Amino acid sequence: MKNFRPKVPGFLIGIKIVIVNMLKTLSPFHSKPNVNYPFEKEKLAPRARGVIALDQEACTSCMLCARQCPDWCIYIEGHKELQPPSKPGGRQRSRAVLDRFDIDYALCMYCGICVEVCPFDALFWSPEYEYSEFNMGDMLHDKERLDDWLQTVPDPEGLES
Amino acid sequence: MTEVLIKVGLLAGAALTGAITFTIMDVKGASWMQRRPGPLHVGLRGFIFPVAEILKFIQKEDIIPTEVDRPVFKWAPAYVMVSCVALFAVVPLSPTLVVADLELGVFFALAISSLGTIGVLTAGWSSANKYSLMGGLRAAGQLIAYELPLILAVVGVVIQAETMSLVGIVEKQIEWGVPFVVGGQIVGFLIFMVAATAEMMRVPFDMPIGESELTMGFMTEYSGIRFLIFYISEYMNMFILCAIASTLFLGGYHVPLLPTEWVNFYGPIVLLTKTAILGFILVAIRWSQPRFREDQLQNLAWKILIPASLVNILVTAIMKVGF
Amino acid sequence: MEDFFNNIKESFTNAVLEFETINIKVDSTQWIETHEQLRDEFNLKFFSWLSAVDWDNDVSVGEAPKESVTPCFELITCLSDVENTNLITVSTTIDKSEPQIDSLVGTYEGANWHEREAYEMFGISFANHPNLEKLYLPDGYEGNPMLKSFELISREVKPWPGDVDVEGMPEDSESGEQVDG
Amino acid sequence: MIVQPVLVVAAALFSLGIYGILVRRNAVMVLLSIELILNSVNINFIMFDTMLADAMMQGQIFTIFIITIAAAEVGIGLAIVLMLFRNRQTANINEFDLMKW
Amino acid sequence: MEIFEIVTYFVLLLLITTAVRVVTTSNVIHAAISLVFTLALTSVLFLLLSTEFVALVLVLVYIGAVIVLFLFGIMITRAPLGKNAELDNDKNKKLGAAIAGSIFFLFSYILVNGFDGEVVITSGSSTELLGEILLSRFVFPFELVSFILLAALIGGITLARKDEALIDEDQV
Amino acid sequence: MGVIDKFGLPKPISSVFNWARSYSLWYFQFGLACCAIEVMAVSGPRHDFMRLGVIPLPASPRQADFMIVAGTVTDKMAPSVKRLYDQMPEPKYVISMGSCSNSGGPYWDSYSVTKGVDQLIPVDVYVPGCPPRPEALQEGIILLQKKIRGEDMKEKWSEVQTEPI
Amino acid sequence: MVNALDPQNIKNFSEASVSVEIETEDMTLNIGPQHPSTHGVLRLVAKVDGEKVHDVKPVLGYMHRGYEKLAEVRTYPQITTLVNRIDWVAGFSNEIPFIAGAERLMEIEVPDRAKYIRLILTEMARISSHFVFNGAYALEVGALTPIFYAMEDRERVLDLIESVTGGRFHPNFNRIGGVKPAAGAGPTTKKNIQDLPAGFYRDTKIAMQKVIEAADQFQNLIGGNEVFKKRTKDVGVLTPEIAEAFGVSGPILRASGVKSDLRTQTDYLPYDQFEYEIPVGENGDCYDRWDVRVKEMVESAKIVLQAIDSMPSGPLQAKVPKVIKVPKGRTYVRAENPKGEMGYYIISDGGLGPYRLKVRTASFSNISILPNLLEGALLPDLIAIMGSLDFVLGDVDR
Amino acid sequence: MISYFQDYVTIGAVLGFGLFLVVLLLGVASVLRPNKPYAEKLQTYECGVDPVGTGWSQTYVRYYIFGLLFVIFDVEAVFIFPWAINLEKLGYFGLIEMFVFIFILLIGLIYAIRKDVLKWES
Ligand code: SF4
Ligand code: SF4
Ligand code: SF4
Repeated sequence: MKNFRPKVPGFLIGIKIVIVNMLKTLSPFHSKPNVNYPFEKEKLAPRARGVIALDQEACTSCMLCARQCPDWCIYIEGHKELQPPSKPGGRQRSRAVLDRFDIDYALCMYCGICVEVCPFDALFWSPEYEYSEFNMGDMLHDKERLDDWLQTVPDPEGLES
Repeated sequence: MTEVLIKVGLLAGAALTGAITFTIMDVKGASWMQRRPGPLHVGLRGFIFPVAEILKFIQKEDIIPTEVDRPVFKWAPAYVMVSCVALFAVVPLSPTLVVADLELGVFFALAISSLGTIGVLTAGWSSANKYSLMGGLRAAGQLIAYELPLILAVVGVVIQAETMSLVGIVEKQIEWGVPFVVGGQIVGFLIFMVAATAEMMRVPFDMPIGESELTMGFMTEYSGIRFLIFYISEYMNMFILCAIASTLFLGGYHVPLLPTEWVNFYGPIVLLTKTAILGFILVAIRWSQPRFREDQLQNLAWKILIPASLVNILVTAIMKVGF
Repeated sequence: MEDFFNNIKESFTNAVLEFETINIKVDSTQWIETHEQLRDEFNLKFFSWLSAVDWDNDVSVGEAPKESVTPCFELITCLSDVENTNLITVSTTIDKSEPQIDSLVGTYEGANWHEREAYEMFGISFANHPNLEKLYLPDGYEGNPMLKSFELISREVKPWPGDVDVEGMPEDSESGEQVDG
Repeated sequence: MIVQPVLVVAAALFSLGIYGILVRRNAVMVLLSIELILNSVNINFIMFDTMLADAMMQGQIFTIFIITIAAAEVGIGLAIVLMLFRNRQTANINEFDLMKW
Repeated sequence: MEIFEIVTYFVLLLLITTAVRVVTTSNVIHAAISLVFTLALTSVLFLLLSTEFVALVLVLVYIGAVIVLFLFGIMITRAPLGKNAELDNDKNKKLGAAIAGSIFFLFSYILVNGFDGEVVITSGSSTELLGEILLSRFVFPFELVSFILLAALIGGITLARKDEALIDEDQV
Repeated sequence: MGVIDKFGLPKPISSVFNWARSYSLWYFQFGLACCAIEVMAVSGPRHDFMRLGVIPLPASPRQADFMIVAGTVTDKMAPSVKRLYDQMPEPKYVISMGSCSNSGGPYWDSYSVTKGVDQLIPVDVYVPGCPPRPEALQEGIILLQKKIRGEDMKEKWSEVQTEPI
Repeated sequence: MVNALDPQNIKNFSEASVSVEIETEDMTLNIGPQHPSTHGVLRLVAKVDGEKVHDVKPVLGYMHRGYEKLAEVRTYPQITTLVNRIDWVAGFSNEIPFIAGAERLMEIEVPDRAKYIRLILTEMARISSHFVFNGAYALEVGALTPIFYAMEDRERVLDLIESVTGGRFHPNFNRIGGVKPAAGAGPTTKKNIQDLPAGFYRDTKIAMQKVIEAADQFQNLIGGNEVFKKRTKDVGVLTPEIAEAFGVSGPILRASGVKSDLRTQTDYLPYDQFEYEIPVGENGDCYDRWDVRVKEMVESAKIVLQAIDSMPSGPLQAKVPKVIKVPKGRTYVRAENPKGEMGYYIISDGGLGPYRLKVRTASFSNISILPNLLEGALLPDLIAIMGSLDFVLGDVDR
Repeated sequence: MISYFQDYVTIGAVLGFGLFLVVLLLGVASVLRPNKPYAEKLQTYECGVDPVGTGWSQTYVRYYIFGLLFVIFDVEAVFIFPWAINLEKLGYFGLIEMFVFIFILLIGLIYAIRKDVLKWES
């Protein structure tokens, strides 16, 4: 009878677990998992794929992203313009100007292919997510709106070696 | 007559507050047990959410499907609600603060509480829905199976108290100095609580509603206000059964050592505290247990609880007569 | 794998091992017998899947095969052995005009749903199947979606946004075998 | 408490029960009508008990026994109906040709 | 007591109405529910007659148990939802009404002529006394009841059970 | 009875009712695809949409107030979605969650996927994402609550919906 | 005396007399497509008599999205992102066999570090999938709380996956020849981040410790519960023979006592470097299926911990052409997914996308035994059995 | 009014209150709620598909047996209560009586259990 331990019925252990968890939730000394959303926000990983931001300046309307997109949800229109030479006496350069750059977020599958294939670093992921809409049409972000997202793109984080 | 009205008014307040308090306790308690804050934004740190619920349900459309048996379908919730409310009449908050101290108090309570079965069964049947029908049958089968242990568990108390009046029972416990649960009715108390949980159709005895099996059981077709009536009655039932259990077994409005002269003052508080504690235990059980299977449930009732309560009666009787 | 392949090779001379997958090509008349033999002699009791391929030079979406093929259905099953790592695929070809073959349900019960799927997607009918019905698509759906001739309407009606060319692209960035990485 | 109206009502219940037994075709309904009859008997017993102020409470005790027996009767009665239903797929008494059965 | 009488008449009236519904409604479940009301009102009548224990027994046993049994029975015998034209035996209707009517008049005549008077209720009848009498003077019927119940239980189970139970019974 | 449809309610009272409706949103347990897992995550401890008054109790449409179309609506499922929506009692709301239910999403060219649930039922709030982050869904819910609080009961009630879209 | 309970006698008797058990016009009960316990939109048409289930017919297709057709019109990188969504509770592990197949056809050797990262994330996906199972299964047998604990701990794992891949459960992280985190972060730098984020090792260790604790909590909260045991023990027993004939794989097969685990049997990832056990059940009942998964969670956590400790350094990408064209050939690659064997049969024609891609999913085969398991069960058992198969509709219907 | 009636009048009032509560809720709701029925809305719910067969068909005989058992034991309880409050007076005689009574009914329960009517899988 040395190591006699009465066997506690399993259902009592269950009750104990829930009550302990309740006390943990109520106690101010325990960390809580909750995030009270509209008032406090979770810090998202910088890599999180929330929304795509467009750097209008960098985009050359090369169409690569629109072609690789599996959902065909990037719409680009542009035309070419002659630019004055950057330094006097230099060659006149032609430059593509974006007329339209729309991403249809109602269709986008957030795969990141467009960001990845862009050869000019014009597209970025930003961990923003607050763009729910009442109307379907508003889900199509035009280039101004996409450009606004650029402000929210986080700085790169450190890496593990 | 005015006295009657005052009492009924008080009771109305008690019934609704009790039900609402238990709703809050259940939802908030569950949230905390699940490491969540629970309703929060509705106001007052979320504690007034039942108000929003009730106001919301009042504005909901009340759908009466074409297939149903209209009169039966419409009035089934009323049976459940009325049988719950009537139970409130006999519970004494203190020796004087009792709506009706019937000589047959316990017996009345048991008789009335069996009325709800009809409401549930007809609700399930008249909905013309398979889930409802199965839920209704399960509910009825369960309610009747656990009605018996409930009745038989009370008999032990009646034997000890030699009366069926609830005030009389509490007085007897005061006379004894200890509640009956200590004075030999521990088995009876456990049986009563198990049976009461089953009567409330709460986990682990919630097959009639069995969300993951029968969607909402016998309430599947009910919407809007009629659903609310079922919903409130569930909590009222929980409140009142806990109150009856604390009266019968835990000494009611009195705790040992407190002076009996003051019982009219502290009585209600004591009773409500006991009720709340029992309610909290039920909440903890609800959120930690899986549910039984229908046959296991019936086996528990017929093979364990009923024989056990019969034995309990006989033992109590022998003690009573023999000593 | 190698040992097993050699074993198989003894019974099925035309077995090939490419890309770590053993394939046996059998005649469609041998379909059931082959499977029974594999199950009983080689202990391949685990029925992994059954499917079909529509070989056709005419495709309405996607890429056409590079080299011309004879139009036919190729039926493939995959069997394996749970305890060891042996895995084998068995394939047969059936004619497109009259796509019919014996059902495997008697040999491997698990083939039931797979055959229904093939029936629905390709229109191949399986003789002696207990319950050859549609599996996935709603009642009243016409056509066999997996046929190469089946059109994807959305792709037809929606213009490809990549089609609009911005005139005068600054660079030709799609330059062959550029290495990434 | 006036005695006569109660007794008349009891008589009315009784005859309604008889009517039900004669007219209803569904076996369960016949049982329901029997309950009405028993109920009218109960009313009579209790009425007389109160009226006579019997010290032995025979009226009440009889009523309790009647209720008890009625419960047993319903149990058996319904079981028979179920058994007939099982064989005939109907609860309609006209179709219970007992001689043949 | 004026109000008391009004209440009594009211209860009696309702009692008759619901009882009539029991035998006339064309829906089985409605009939059962009407019977619930008939019984509930009977129980109220018993309360008015001061026999509270019997009144509560009526509620507990009849409404709480027997009606539930009825509902089960009705559901098992496939009561159709809604009206059921098949429910009544039309050709018996007139005959039945005649017989029932004559019984009613006969009984009422006898009862009304035979009994008269007024009862004044002064207090509820004592349950304690009832119990004492039941268990002393009526001991024999009391024990007999248990046998009847046992018989009913076994009989009911045997009848409602499927056949293995039946053969079992036959051969034991 | 149609009292509200005709006469409406005075502003203060109706705003109380609007408040009640916005904080007692019973969510119809109805998941379709991957997004449904995110709905589960939102009900989990970290995000807990019960804070917002969303109660994930009813499994039957009869008690539900709003429905989150969370995931791919296939052509086979579409009639069911429509029917379940129909069976919900007024006033009811719909949140379309994720690209799939917004417009077909990754399966926009598939032969068996409905391109957008708004072809079947009226949608109140569209939540973008594939899957939308739990927070994004919460934002959708908050938008819905705002919308409900700004509603006029008379208008909402008399939106005749005998034949939704 | 004749034995009355002899079935023969009963039969004779019932033939002799007309009476049989009440002729049951079986009730046809639709469970699904919208039903809280069908994990989405499976529909079961059950013939029930009272509570007893006589016959079950699963109706699939409510989540059929035509993967195999879509794969024919997409390129390899586009398919990678699409296949995430097959088994959506373990998105990452869907990519592995597909990528492995393409790599095999292209004969590319993946760098070690990439393999390790793949392995870690696969195991994390397995853990998160089992968390969902645990919670959902408890919910199905009526315990309402465990799912919240599961969700809490699962969030932690998902955070880790997200911090590496950028997606919570649709990572699109594998590339042919290695792995590649979501590009992004900072307009100021060249954007292709190529490695694990700082602090990943530390966080992973904490999270895995939590997983082990959580598994322990589940064992106490659910596994030890008498009611749960009553509900699941000896319910829905599956024998290995039936399982094999139907192609049932994964934890369900292991619960039936077959020690079959593709992680050790094939070499799609370097599992042979680690020490772990393969939990195997005895009876093949619902309880074993539950138990095996809980234990597997712990083993996965152990594998991750070991992998973190022995993580090699080096590049994450092998050299691959910019435009991916897979040479002609065909291969079948399978992997051990949380639900069982998942495989892709790729027939390549040398183009940008496969000529034909057959997706073999575990759940499809796993639930095809449902009618077998359910014969004669009670209705609550139906739910318990269905839940214990842990299927995901996307994995069934594709 | 004698106290006996007083009590029951109160109980009646309480029952009336319960009914009043129900009617009140229903009444208020009927004024406030929208009411827009149409055919699909009023269709029986069946997990989102067309209802198959009739919803109220056959049920288990088993429930009937439970009902029967319940009725019998309920009746027993009716006899136990008057006994219980009189136990002191009745003494050993009452005890034995009740023993016999309960014993006989227990036989019934044991019979039911032995006959496996409580078992579900057959
Ligand atoms: S993330 Fe994918 S789907 Fe969305 S726009 Fe970019 S490529 Fe298209
Ligand atoms: S790939 Fe980059 S540069 Fe080219 S169009 Fe897209 S965003 Fe602009
Ligand atoms: S939107 Fe994306 S995550 Fe949501 S269901 Fe569709 S594919 Fe899944």
